[in-house]
Parts: sequence; C-alpha cells; structure tokens
Amino acid sequence: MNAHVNQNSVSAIDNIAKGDVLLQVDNISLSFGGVKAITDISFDIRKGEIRAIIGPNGAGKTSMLNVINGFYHPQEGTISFMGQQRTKMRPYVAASQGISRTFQNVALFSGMSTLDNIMAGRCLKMHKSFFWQIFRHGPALDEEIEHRKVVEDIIEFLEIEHIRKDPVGALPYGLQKRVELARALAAEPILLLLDEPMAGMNLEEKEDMSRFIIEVNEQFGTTIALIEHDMGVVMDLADRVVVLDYGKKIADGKPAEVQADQNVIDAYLGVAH
Amino acid sequence: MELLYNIFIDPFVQMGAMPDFLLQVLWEGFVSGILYALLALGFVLIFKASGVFNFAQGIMVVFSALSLVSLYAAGVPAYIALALAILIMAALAVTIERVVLRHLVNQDDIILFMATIGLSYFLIGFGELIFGGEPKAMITEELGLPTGSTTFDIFDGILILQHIDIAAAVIAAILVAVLAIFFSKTRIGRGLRAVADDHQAALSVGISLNQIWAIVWFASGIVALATGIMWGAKSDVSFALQIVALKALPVLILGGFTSVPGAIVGGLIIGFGEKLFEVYWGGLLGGGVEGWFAYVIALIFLLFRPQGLFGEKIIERV
Amino acid sequence: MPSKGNFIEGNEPVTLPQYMLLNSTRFADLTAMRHKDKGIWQSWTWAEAYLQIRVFSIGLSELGLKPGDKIAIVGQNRPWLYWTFCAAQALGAIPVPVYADSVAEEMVYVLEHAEASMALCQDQEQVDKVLSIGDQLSKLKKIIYDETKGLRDYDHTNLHSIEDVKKLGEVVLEREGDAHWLEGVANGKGDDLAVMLYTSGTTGKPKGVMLSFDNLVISARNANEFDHLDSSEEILAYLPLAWVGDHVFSYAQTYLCGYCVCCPESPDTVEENRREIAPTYFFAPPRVFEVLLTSIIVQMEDAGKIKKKMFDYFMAHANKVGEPILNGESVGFLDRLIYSLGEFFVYGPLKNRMGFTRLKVGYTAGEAIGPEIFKFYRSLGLNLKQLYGQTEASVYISAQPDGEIRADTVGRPSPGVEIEIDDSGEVLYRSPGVFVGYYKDEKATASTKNKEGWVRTGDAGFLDHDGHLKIIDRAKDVGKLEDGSLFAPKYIENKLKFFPNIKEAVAFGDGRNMVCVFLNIDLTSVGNWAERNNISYASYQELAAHPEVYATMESHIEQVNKDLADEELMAGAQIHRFLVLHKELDPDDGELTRTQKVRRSFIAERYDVLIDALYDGSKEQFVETEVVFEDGRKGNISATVNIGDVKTFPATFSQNEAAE
Amino acid sequence: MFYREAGQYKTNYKDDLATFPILQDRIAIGIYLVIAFVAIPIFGNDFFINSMMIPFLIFTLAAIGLNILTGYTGQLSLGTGAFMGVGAYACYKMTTIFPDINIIILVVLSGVFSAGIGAIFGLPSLRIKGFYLVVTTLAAQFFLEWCFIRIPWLYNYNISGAIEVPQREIMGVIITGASASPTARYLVVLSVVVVMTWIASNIIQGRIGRSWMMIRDMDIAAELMGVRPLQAKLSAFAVSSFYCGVAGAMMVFFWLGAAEVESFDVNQSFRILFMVVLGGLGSLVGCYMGAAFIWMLPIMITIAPSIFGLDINAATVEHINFMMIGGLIIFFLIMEPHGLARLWSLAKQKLRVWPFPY
Repeated sequence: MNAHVNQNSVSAIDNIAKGDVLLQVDNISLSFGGVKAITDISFDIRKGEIRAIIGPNGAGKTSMLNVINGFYHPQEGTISFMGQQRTKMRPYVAASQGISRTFQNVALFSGMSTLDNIMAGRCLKMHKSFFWQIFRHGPALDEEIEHRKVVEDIIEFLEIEHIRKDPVGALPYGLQKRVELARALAAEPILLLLDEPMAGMNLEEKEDMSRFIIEVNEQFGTTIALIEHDMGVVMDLADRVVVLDYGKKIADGKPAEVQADQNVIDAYLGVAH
Repeated sequence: MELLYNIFIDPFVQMGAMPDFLLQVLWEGFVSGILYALLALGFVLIFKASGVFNFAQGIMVVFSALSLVSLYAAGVPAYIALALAILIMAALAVTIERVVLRHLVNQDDIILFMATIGLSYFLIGFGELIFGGEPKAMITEELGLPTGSTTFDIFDGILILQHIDIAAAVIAAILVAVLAIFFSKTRIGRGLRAVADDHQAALSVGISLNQIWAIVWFASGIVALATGIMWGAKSDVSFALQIVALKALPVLILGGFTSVPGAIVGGLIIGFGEKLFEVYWGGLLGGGVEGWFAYVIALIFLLFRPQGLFGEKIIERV
Repeated sequence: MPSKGNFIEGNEPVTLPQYMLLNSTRFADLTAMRHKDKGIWQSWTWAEAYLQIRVFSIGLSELGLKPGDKIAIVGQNRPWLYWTFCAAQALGAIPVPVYADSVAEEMVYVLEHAEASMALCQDQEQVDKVLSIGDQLSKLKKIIYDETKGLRDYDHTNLHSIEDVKKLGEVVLEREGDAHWLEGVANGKGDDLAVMLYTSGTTGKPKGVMLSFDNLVISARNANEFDHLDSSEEILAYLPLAWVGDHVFSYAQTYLCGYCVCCPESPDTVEENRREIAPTYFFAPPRVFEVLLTSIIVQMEDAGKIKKKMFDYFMAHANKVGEPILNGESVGFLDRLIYSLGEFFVYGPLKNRMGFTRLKVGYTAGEAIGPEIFKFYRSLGLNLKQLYGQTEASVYISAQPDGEIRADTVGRPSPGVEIEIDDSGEVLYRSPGVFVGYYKDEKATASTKNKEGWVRTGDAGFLDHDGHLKIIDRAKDVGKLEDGSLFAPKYIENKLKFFPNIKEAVAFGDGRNMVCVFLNIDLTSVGNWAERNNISYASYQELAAHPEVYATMESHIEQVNKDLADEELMAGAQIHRFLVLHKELDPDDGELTRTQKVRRSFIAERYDVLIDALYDGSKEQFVETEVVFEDGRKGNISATVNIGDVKTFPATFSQNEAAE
Repeated sequence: MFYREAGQYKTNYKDDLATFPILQDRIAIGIYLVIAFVAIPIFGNDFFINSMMIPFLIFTLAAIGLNILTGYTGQLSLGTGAFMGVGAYACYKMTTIFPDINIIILVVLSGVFSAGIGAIFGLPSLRIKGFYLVVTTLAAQFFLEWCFIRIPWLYNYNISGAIEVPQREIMGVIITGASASPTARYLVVLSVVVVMTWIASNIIQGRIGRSWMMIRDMDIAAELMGVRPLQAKLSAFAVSSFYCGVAGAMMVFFWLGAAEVESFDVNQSFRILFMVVLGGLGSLVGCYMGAAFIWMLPIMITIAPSIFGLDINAATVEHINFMMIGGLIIFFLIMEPHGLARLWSLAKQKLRVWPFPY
C-alpha cells in the first residue's frame, strides 16, 4: 500500500555521497554560427541539492541545460558527470546516465494519455524484446505491469489520479506541467533538470509545484537543477544559485549572497520585469 | 576490375572521344534542367508565401496545358485560348483558396500537404472527365513558338539545337526575371515576402492572407501554364506528366524550398546529372535510370546536407 | 490459513471481531474489501483482511491500546480505517470515528470528550490537524497514519505508520503466536461497548452515542434478513465513517453476512467509482438522489432533439407503468413491451450511467425525499425504499418492506422495533438496537431514554391506518402561527426543495403572523437554465438576485401554496413572502450541519435583519455576512437582497377526503 | 446504448491494460470474427469474396503497415507500393527456389525481405524530416520500381515481365493459383490479416509502440527521455515494410494471381496513403475503415448507375472515382483530420454515455 518509487536501479550506479560534486561544468563556451550563447561558464552541481540557474531573458539558461543533457555540444570546455568526463554524446546517452528534464514550453507527447506519457518516462528501464512485445503476454506484460506500478506511485505522489487516462493535449497548462514533471520523475533521475517549471502558472499552481519540487528533493534525494525567472521562487527553493547574464556567469552562491550581489542587482534592474 | 573500369574510366574516355556528343547531352540536360527548374519554381512560389508544399503543381501543369489545347481544339484562336487558359488558372487559384486552403489555416504542414495530394487526385479526375485521358499535341506553332532546329558543326561532329528548347530557356529566363521584379518592386510582391517571413507582421501591414494565397496560387498557375506549353511542345500533353512533375521534389531538395535561384540551380543540376548518368552510366544498369536518379541524388545529398544547398544550418530548439 | 477462533465453536458470534474470525474461514476466498488505489481496485479477501487486522491489532496492543481505551478514527472511507474498527474492538478498545471534514475545534471537543488515547489518521492532512490541536488533547498519546506521503520527516516519537504498528505486531506474533489475542476476541461479550458515534446534532455540542455489540449485531442481522442480503452484495462505502449509517451498512451488516465493501479513490471520484462498481445495495440521503436527478435533467436539456423526445416519451411511459411493473402488479402486454423497449433505449443506459445496473435494494433516509424524485427512480425499475432511523437506534426504526412502497411514509416498524406516538405527537420507539447511553452525559441519556427503554426520537409523526409511520417534522420545530394554525417548517421546506431549482429552503413562522422563507437556488440547475437563456452572471450572488430567477421562485412557491391549501393541517401555513439568499448556506459557516441539515435557529440569528425585513413589509434589505473561505480565511460579503410576495390560496380541503 | 459498463471494474493491471477493457467491445469483436470467418464464407458469393473482401483485407494490411510508419511514428512515406512489391517479388522468387515450403511461411518470410529493404530506405529518416523524407521514400519507390523492371531474375526472365503464381496447397486445399477457390483464399488472407492486426495492436501498446509515438509527438523530447531515434525509426520502417511486404505478397498470391510492376507503382502508394488518411492516422480500426471505404467506393460508383438504369462508361466512372476520392480527402482533412476512426470513436463515446450528450 505504501510502496515507494523504486530507487534500486539507480543507486546501483550512483555511488556519489550527498554533498559531493555530481556534475562539474568547466569553462563551457557555446556558439551558433558566430553568435555566442554561452561564454566560459563554470559551476558545479552537488549531490542532493536544489541548484537554480537564473538570469534575465536570453542569458543562456536554457542553452546551459541543453549542454548539460547533451542536446547541444559546446565548442569549448568540459563537463563531467558523476566523476566521468564526457565527450560529445547524444541526449539519450545523458538520459541513460540518469539525467532527466522538463521543458520550458511543455513538450508532452500530445497524442498520448497521461498514463502513457509517464510510462514513456520509463522507456529506458524497459527492455523486453521485440519477440515478447508481439504477444503482449508473459514477460512483456509483466514488465509493463511492473512499471505501471511505479508510474501509479508517481501519479499518486503528484496527485494526478483524476487525469490518468485523459489525453494530455486537452489538459490545462498547470496540469500539463505536472504531468511533465511526472514523466521526468518516472525515469528515476539522478539529476533532474527543470526548465522554468513555474512559468505561466498562477499563484496556487506555483505553490503546488514548489511543494512537489521540494518533496522530490527530500523524499527521493534527487538532485535538481532548475531554471527560473521568478527570483522570489528561486530564493525560497534553491540551496545555491548561479546567475547568468548575456551568456556569462555573474554570480554563484547561496540565495542570500546572490541577492546582495551588485552585479546581479544591476543585471536584473537592467531588464524590465 | 572490369566493372571498376566501366564505372570510373570508360564513361570519361567516351566523353573525351566524342566531345560533340557530350555537348549534345549537356544541352539536353540543360533543357530538361530548365523545365525542372520551371516546375520547381511553381512549388517555390507557393511554399514561400504559404508554407504549403503543393503536391498538385504537376497536375496544374497538365491541367493548364490541356485547357489551352482543348480551347484551341474547340475553335478558339490560339492567343485568345492562351488568355482564357490564364483566366482558368486564376479561377482555379481562387477556387482552391476558397474551398480548400481557407479552411485549413493553422493546420499542420503535413495536413496541408495531404490536402494538395487530394486536390491533385481531384484535378486528375476532373481533367480526364473534361479533356479525356488521351495525350494531345501542343499547339506550338499556333502560339508563335519556333519549331525548327539548327545544326552546328563542332569538334568534328554536329550539335543539334531545337529552337523550341532555346525558346524555353529564354522564356524561363524572362519568367524568373519578371518574378524577381514582382517580388522586389511591387507592393503585392513585397507583401508576399512579408507573409513568408511572418504571418502576423503581414497582417499588421494590412495584407489579407486570403488574397495573398489566391495570388501566389495564380502566379504558380501561370508558371505551370508556361511549363505545360514548353513541356507539351517537346512531348505531348498527357497526364503522365504528372508523375514526371514529382521530380520537382528532388530539385527542391537541392535548391531549398524557398529559394528561386535555388530552384534554377537545382533544376539544372538534376537535368545535367540525369542526362549524363543515363547516357554514360545507365547502360551498365540496363537503362531507364532517369526514373529514379534524381531522387537518389537528392537522397544522398540530403544525408550530407539536410538543410539543402542554400539553406542555413538548422538549429534545433527545445 | 488463519487460525480458528476459540469462542465456542458452533455458537453464534456475538461481537464483530468474532464475526471477523468466522468470516475468515466461512468466506475465506470471498472479497471483503476493495479500494480504488493506483488505478485499479485493490482487493482483499476475508482471509487476507483477517490477517491484516490480526497483526495490526496485536501491534496496537503493543503500542499501548488497552481494553476500554478509545481510539479516534479520522479520515475518509479507506480499508485500513474500517479494519481499525475491528482491530481495536478485538482488544476491547472502543473506536470513535470522527468526521474527516470537521474543523479543528470540533475535533478537539470530540477527542477530548471521548478521552481518546490514540488517533488513527488517514493522511498527512488529518495528522496535521490532530497535531495542531495536540496541546489541547490531554489524553492523546499516539497518532497512527495510513498514507505515508509527506510524513517522512515528521517527528516519529509518538507518530507511527500502520506499517510500523504491523511490524510491532509481527514481532509479537512470531514470538508468542496469536493465542492471547484470540482469547481476548473470544472473551468479547454482546453487551460490551462496541463503538462511540458522535451525533452532529442540530444544537449544542455533539453527544457521544454508545452502542454495544448487541445493538449493532442484532440490528444488522435483522436488516440483512429484511432485505435478503447475502455475501454476493457489493456496496460502495462513501458516506462519513462517523455516521451511524455507514457504520452499520459498511461495517456491521458486512460482517454479519459477508458482502464486499468498496472504498472510492477519493471523494471527488465517488460518481465514477459507483459507475465502476455498480453496487447491489446502496444507501444515500435524498440529496444524492436529488443531485443525480438534477444532473440527468440538465444533461438531457443539452441532448439532441430526437434523443430528448425519446427520453421524454419513455420517461412518461415509465412514470405510468414503471412502478406497477416493479411492484409486480398486472400490466398490459403492450405497456410491458414499450417498457422493455424503454429499458433498452433509456432506462438501462440511465441506470448504467448512474451505476445502478446491478442494484438490488436502495435506501434513502435522513430526510424526506421528493415524491417525484422517489417515483423517478422506482419507475426505472430500481427498488428504492425509504427508511427512518437514528444513531440512538443503531439506524433502524422503520423501513418500507418490498411491495409496500409509498413516497409519503417511511414504512413499517423494522423487525424487533416497537413504535409509540405520545400525546404531543412525538414518535417513541423501543428496540434491540437502542443505545446504551450518551457518553458522560447521564442527564441527556435520561431525558431521551426512559426506564422501560423507550427512546424519544424528537420527531413528530403518526402511524397511518396501514400501520406506516409518517413523519411531519422535528417535534420541537413544529410550532404555531399567531392564528393558531400548525406550522411545520421542515414539511414546507421539503416541499420547496422538491423543485430542482431550489437547493435549500428555511421557513419561519412560529409565533408570527405568516410564513416566510429563505431560499438557496441550485447553481447547477439554475445556472444551466441561465446559460440556455443567455443570462450572464459572474457569481452565485448575481444569479440569485436576477429578476427572472425571482419570478421562477415565485411560481414554485405558489405551487407549494396550492398543495398546502389542499391539506387539512397545513392549509394555514402557506408562504406569504420569500427571499433568495445572497450566499449558499455552508457547513463551514455553521449554517448547515456536516450532514447538510439546516440549522434554523443559527440562521435566524445570523440573518435577523433579513427576517425583520420579511415581516415588516420591506421590498429589499441590505445585509453583511462574515464567511469562511475554503482555505480557512475569513471575509465579508454584503448584498442588498430583494423580497418577493406570493399569492396564497383559500383552503380547499373538504370533509369527504378526510373521511376516506 | 448497448454499453453497460457499470460493474465492469478492474482489480488488476492486466485487466486494466487489456486491449478491449469493455465487455461489450469484446462481444462485438467476437461477432465480427464470427461474421468474417463463418457467415461470409457461407453466404458470400464469389464476386463479393473475390472482388471485395479479399482486396479489402489485403489493403487493410498494407494500410496498417503505412499507419505504423506514418500514423504512429510520424514518418510520411510514399513508397508503400514499392515495399509491397518487394514482398511480392520476394515471395515469387522463394516459391521458385523453395517449391516445397509451405506458402504461408513464404508469404511471411517475404515480409522479412521487405522489412530489410524498408529499414535501408529508412536510414535517411535519422537526419531528414517531413517533406524531405517524402523524397527519400519516393526515391525508394522509383528505384525499386525500376528494379522490378530491369532485373529480369526477379520475374524468372518471363517475357511478359509479369510474375505468375504457381499452384500451392495446404492440407490438401488449393489456396493459390487459378484453381484455388475464392473462399479458400479468403480464409487464408483473413487469418493472416487478423493475426497480424492483433500483433500490430500488441506492439503498438507496448514499449516499442510507445517509443514510436514518442518520436511522432515530440522527437526531441523522446530523445531526451532516452529513446534512440535510430532504433525507433528503423524498427518502425522495418515493421511497416514487413506488413506492406506481406500485403504485397498476398495481393499477388491470393488475389491477383499475376502481377506486373504497375501493381506496385506510386499510385498504389497513394491509394494506401488515402486509406490511412481517410481511415485515421494512428488508428488500427481506421485502417479497416479506410481500406473498405477507398476500395468499396469505386465498386459502388460502378454499380450504382446501373441500378438506376443509367449507362455510364467505365472511364467516366474511373474519373468520377478520382474526383470523389480527391474531394473526400480534402473534405475529411477539413472536417475531421483524424478520419473515420475519429468518427467511429465519437460514435462509440456517444453510445457509452447514452442517453446523455456528454
């Protein structure tokens, strides 16, 4: 009755202690056809923390996430995840290493139900061969059921039971965001990247989402890196904050320190909010 | 060894041995390249302005040419028939906009594409019902187009140039020039460009999307008519052309979907490539390679440069 | 296999834990409990449920639950909450279910009054609530919770999950076996205290009604026999655990004959879950049936023309022949044929949508049900019946036997129940179900139950010539107008509430010169009407004040007046003036009880300016009211409420009818 | 109206995951199967079975194939005809080379060839999307068509260039060739199509089908969730082509009896595409409806005038047919882009909530 999300499969390869560096980003630069999106950025994400990446529009926040999960390949700099330096790799490799994410503009699989969307998050953990899939009996069905149970735990955790079988396309925005979080959680990530999880939400939805993010962090010990626009939210949620502006890092530290930083104040005053 | 020789050496030996023949082949390639370019031009016009990949461009070529020929056969003087054919294309453009496109605004590209396939089927049935399915001869002379040929002595051999082919090249050049002027100098033309860039922006400067769609379809109808006349003059006007017209696709792949110069360069590449390959390498494969060569070229090309010849590198965003 | 109990084999069990023991063998493989959880109906057989209860019960004992201790049970219908009843009773402890939606002050009173030493909470919300009042609970030692979510980081010194308690039990089971525990169960006696149910009470503080096992077991056995219920039944447990009805239907009766209790996923999904389960035995207050019917009518308003026509035609036909067919009377072949067509096209699908496809017996109780509503369901072929009961009677006082169903009575005295009407018209009863007493309240017990065991119901009523009981109103509410004519407010209110547009009505008139009413419109029904007529409104308040709504209300009241004019006793109590309240009556504001009954005196006090306006002839009146929002914040709403006048009719009652 | 879902609750995930969770649906499927396997063979005449049912079923299978690729994986293809051809020619060659092997096995094996070829032509889909992919599938279409003409080995150097079906039997019943009875051929085709529909439905509901739909709905997100685009797309191409290949083989062996390259030309590709679009992208039942519609409509148009005593020549009917299909495609894209399947599911939904409108 009170099953928890099974973390066994992850902890087997996750031998980093809480508080140690999980992801190290060193001197990353990224440009598109001469336009610099990110310039010489370094920071780290430590195991078990909620790390926020903030900055005004166009500061390179989303590009940074895209670099972390292998969607963009930086021209310079290195990234190491769980102590291993990585070379160019495809996003699915990052996913299989335990990096999972949500998107700024909800990127759900619009033709599928909530349940299937979250099941989709389990795809890396499902392996039964094509042969068994043909029959959808025996091992394939057992596997499906086993993962369904995990998905149901997540559904319960995020309180989306009532939309379980609804197509996601028709859901209100706030719920879509929640389903997306559920999908990312279904992958049992070591590092969870959230790209503006609270964008476009009303106050109540924001409070719910903050609660879920904290609970994910506390209950499952998932390390979270999140991008957010809303300074207030970040200051409440994050353990440490890195601030970007025009593709450069201008501050890094605890929320209070960052908030007092003159560079940060200038950057934020410089743009209309 | 022999195979390698046949593939890599022998064709070039032959080219060197008979340069006049090579020239002749290149000319033929040039001419079909022009026609491909014209076909592609019709696609580009519509795609540029509306983002619709118009699968029915081929049938529009056939339909316009058949209208012209049938009107003449019904006793209408050639030039009046030409004018009427243009009017028919205008009517067709307006009808398509009213009946089809208007209802599909904001749909996925793929839906619009399918709709043009449906349109193409409809026009095939409709065309065959009105004009009959059998091939017809183009009224080349009656339209005042040259028909003869000139023979040049060159490299100890001869080069035969059909006058109609020369005319085709000239007309294509004129069309392209006119279109270029139309796009850059006229208000409507600039409007079209605005639409292509940004629908909202276009609306804000007071251009009706519906009008624009009708206009581009009409413009591409005229291009289709020109293509139909030229093509008809070389062979007959028949519905089989419709399948040939699909070759505009690989042309577009090479040239890019929105570029007029790209369409021309792409057309020429395909035209030259196809003829040379057919003549010098086709024999090795048993001939008839024209049917697929263009596609395979495009396919190979795509693998190395998915954004096309003139397209910019695509940056995917999340 | 669960081990056999050592209460004397072959003897009838007398306590519910003893029944559990019996069921674990006689119904071992039948499903005892289902719960929609994680997307499917998780199920437990009696044998499985028994094992859960046993280990949990032993764990509770380890945790310090002693015979005579009270354990509060706070939450919605969940298997573990029901099992806790049995687990506690097996130890001789007394479960005290508490309304899940009661606010902190109410809970303080109940827990403190009951001297609960433990509390079982369904989830974090309830745990938080209990913790927030912890310093006011002198006796509470331990809190146990079912759903772990969010509770991980709480201080667990005195907080335990059910799993933790079970682990305690497992250790003991392994070490000592279950003999000691079984002995405790076997020693249970029929007159042991089984449960304490706090009545919400329309006035004053809640009172703890003490029921013994004999009360529950005998009442439950009689009820099961009365309706021929057996182990094949499936019911949906969706009413509050603290309500005697749920306790008897979903707990006592279940244990007696072994049917399956299904717990819905959440209160929001009851409709959907009922559709899935299709209960065979169903119990609901009239409100549920009203809401259901209203939603049917509203939905059919939106249906296509043909479908609507068809619906109307077949419903009219059912209205004509449905009840006779259900009652087994002779009905013409053609009528039967049309009825069976209707069954295919309308009745069957309707029952399917409502989840009543498999319904054997349905009951409505608590309040009078509208005759039209009652007839609607019966004409569909649903065996819906009325009963009259009380917490103090372990529910059953009277019930309608099959074949003797009438909308205006609550049936004959239930098996084993005697009924008397005293001089003031108040109904008294005596039965095996009569409660032991009010906990720590000798005075109240004595004023309700006399030495011979007769209990005052507090309701006025009479037995008609068929021996059916007819209830008019609360005895103390029945009053007189200045001119001496009888004024039964509930009677009038119920007549008003039979209109789908009227959600709630409060009548005034005792000691005054005329009858006036407050109304609440039904937002679903009236809102739908507004939508169809392009009447836009931003809030309940705006819609309620709409002139056309007032016109509609006026016509409804006129209809009621016409009806009243027909009745000998009531003709003098026709409604003269009315108003539509600017807000919905709400239990959070204390205007309704948790069981959605109006608290007339409270309302009269709260809206005294409005009442004054009704009686001084004003056309409108400004009023400002403090309200509690859902999140607990308080605020004020104010409005100027219009007052309408209604036509009354001369009494048409004739002597011939009376003689009939 | 027919649905009585009350009381049909699921107590385990296996039931909850069932393809047809509603009892009434299972009954309906049973009835359809009885009609298809019993009633039609008994009551259907040769014309009905041979000219309507057999091609309908074969096209359904091809449509399922294309739907897997286009409807479920979002990869538009105009090469269906050619992939059917690969199956047909492969099967023909195998019957020549292995005359003793059961024909059904060969038909299924021919799908494997088709799957291989399909996967090869699916390779570009890794880098190419949308219209660009149409070009690569057209390349496959025209190149393979050319192969069917220019490689005489494929048709055993027949002078006519056609492949002709030899006579084969299973368990003593002749099922291919000129003397095979329509009923025998029908039952073979029906069995294969039913089994393969079941398999398709299984795959689609499972891990692999989900990865296809992920690619279709949002390929970038899919990759970030760990789907390998290569595996997902190529498996879709392979499975899709397998279905088309089997359909092509059956078309020749159990319906036409002989075939030339024209049977597999680009018009065939279009026809299957229309079936999928009209029937409904991303729906298996839509494949049946689309195939029935596109195949039966012309027959109706042919028959209808004669019923009313009108004499319209075949060519005219053919032209009207083209117009109708083209017009219908446009009509459906405008009115109901999800095709007949959506109408079907809307109707089903209506019946489920009957008598309520929602």
